[in-house]
Amino acid sequence: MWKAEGVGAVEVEGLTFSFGITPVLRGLDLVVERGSTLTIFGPNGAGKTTLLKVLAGLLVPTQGSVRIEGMDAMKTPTALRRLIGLISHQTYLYPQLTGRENLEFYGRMYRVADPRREARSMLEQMGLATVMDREVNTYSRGMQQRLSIARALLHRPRVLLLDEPFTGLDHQARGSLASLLGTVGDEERTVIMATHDIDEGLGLSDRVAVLVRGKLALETGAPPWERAAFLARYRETVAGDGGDASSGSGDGGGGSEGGGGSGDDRSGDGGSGDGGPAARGEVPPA
Amino acid sequence: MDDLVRRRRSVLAAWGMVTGAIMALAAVAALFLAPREGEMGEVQRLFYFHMPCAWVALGLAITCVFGFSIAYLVTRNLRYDRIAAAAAEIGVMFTTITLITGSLWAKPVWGVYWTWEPRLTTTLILWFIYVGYLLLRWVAAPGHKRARLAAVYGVVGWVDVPIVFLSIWWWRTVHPRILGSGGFAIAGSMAWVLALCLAAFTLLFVYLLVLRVRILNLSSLLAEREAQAEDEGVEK
Amino acid sequence: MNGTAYLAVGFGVLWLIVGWYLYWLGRRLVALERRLDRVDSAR
Amino acid sequence: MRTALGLVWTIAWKDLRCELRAAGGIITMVLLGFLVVLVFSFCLESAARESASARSGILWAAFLFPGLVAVGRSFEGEKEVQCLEGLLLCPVDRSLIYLGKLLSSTILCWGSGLVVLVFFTALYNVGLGWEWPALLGIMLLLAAGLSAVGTLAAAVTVGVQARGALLSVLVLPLLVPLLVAAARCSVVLLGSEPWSGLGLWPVLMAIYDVVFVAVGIAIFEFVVE
Repeated sequence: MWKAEGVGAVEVEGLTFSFGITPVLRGLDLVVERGSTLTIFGPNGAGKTTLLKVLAGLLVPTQGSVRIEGMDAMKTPTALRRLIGLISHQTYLYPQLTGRENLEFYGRMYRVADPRREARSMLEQMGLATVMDREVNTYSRGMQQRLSIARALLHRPRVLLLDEPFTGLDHQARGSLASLLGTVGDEERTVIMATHDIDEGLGLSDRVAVLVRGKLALETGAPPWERAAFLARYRETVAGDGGDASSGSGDGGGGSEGGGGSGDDRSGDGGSGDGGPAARGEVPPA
Repeated sequence: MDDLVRRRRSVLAAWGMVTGAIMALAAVAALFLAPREGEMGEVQRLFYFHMPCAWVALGLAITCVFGFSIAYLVTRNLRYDRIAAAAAEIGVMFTTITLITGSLWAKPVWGVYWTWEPRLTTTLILWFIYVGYLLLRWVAAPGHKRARLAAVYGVVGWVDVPIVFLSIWWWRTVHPRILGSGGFAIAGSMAWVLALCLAAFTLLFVYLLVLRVRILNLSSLLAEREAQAEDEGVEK
Repeated sequence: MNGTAYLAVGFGVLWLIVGWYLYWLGRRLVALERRLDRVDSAR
Repeated sequence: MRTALGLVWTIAWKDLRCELRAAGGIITMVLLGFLVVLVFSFCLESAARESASARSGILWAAFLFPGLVAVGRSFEGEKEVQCLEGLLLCPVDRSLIYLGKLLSSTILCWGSGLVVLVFFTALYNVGLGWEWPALLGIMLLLAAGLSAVGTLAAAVTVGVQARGALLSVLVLPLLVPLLVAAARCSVVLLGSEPWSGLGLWPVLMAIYDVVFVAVGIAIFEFVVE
């Protein structure tokens, strides 16, 4: 495995993906440094989920290249999946199996050294030890989400992909996920998160990007960010013409695509999660 | 672009005219010039159409479906997927004609419309496989995913056909043969007519295939253009 | 029915199917080319 | 190699465990098989019911109905589709996923076929000599072939409308060689013919199974990609 200091853990070049004839990602470039956390905001339909699915190896790009930890996704897809953990709003859990069985199954699939012990310690960490022998279809939504986080972290992925991780989480899971994300930086774990949740998104990440219509329209440098200022710039990027967005990114936004978004019907309801968007501090609709 | 379309159009027209002329010639030869077969009489002339149709369906079309399915899976070029789809459609048509003409031939010769003869049965099963292929294409949404799934079915179906033939053939040899094989010796002049018919139907197949592929290509081009226009409208 | 009748029916069915298919192809082709021209000229 | 087999078994075992716990799934399948046996015997005169070919027809129809349902159950429903994605996330070769699904579905088909065969044996006074295990063997070959083709077709038709009927339409023509062979074998076994009548039919079934498992392994990657 080829590794070099300062090289991105995730490198995406000219990534294009289309469903049928509809292009979803249009020549997207992205470099995420090892150990950093990148948050991607964007209106619905911008291609966030598609991007994460391509990175996770679930979708094969139409064009362009994806390198993760120096490995080419086209050449070594199977070995590469070992490095990746995906948390999405889908739980990927088997409802008829117990929590413990689910984790042990995935542990075996990921060839974790001791699936039983790992599963148990994961369950304890996520506060599910008391319910681990109950079938998953008896779990509450929050418990399922916590178990799905445990599933994604079980094999200690080097790259963690999060698709709307805060949607549908109960309070406890939000807390544990946030603290988990807070500590992952030490472990050289790279995190890419797509979310509507602006407070969590801004608070947890080293870098922020905005995806509009299949391209990165705004990329900002290091924290801290003023929430109000970011919101204003986000609105500008999504709604206004993208040309202003790149010139407006004063704090060293690298690799921003000039031509960006336009306020079309795709930038629909920004906060389609549960709870009021305003109360939860989510990105408002453009 | 426009020039290219026009040139292709004239090539297509020329091909159509040549095919039509040869088809007419073949029809005349088969219906009037070929000698009357002694035992079966006039109905034997159906053979000159039945057999080339079977050749197109069981030989050419299915090989095209298989070959272009593989080509799609390797290159991921939707153009190949469209050729496979066109070949399957034409394959269904010619398989249907083969079955109908075969039955019409069997009735006066064997006394029944249908017999579980290996070739007949295999053709019928092939018809089901082709129709299944088209059905699959029909219900799935267009795009690379559909192309992939259809290609997979095309390959699997192709692998199945020889095994089907083998099994039916064995099956028939186990069962007592009630009906004769209905074969006949091909006289020299008959062979010429048959060769002419085979050539004519091969040309017809290629002509239909090119035409159908062209339609599929154009409709995907149109969809692309319309999406583009919509996109540009959005940008403005 | 004698052999000639079967022959006639078979020949008829063959050309009915092929002819119908050709007609259908031709109609679609013409319609498509027209629509393409319209989209192109609109641009 | 050993880890690969272990993974295949892990996937199959997980599927079987889910299937056993899913309410009513297997019971419905077996009942369907029973009903086919019952309904078809009403259609036959008592004399015809004695004939080996009528009986083998009933037996394989009663096997096929629940078998097709069982095959359709892999990758069915949104939950299952989701979990397929979960499986695809794992660092496991796609062909192993196919083999795992194939294994679980074969066991499921064969298991339900076994119960149907017991019912059939009781209703039709089938001799319980060596014919019985031989029938089971034929059933295993049939179950494996059905699963090999059916798992592919099930994966191909994921998320397609009117899936159940389409699945049968896609699978049954491909299964013709197996069905012909199985019917020939069962006519020999259920009638009073000597076993030499089996001839090469079981070999044909085995060849079919091997060919389609190989095709499935080679091509499954393209299906789920």
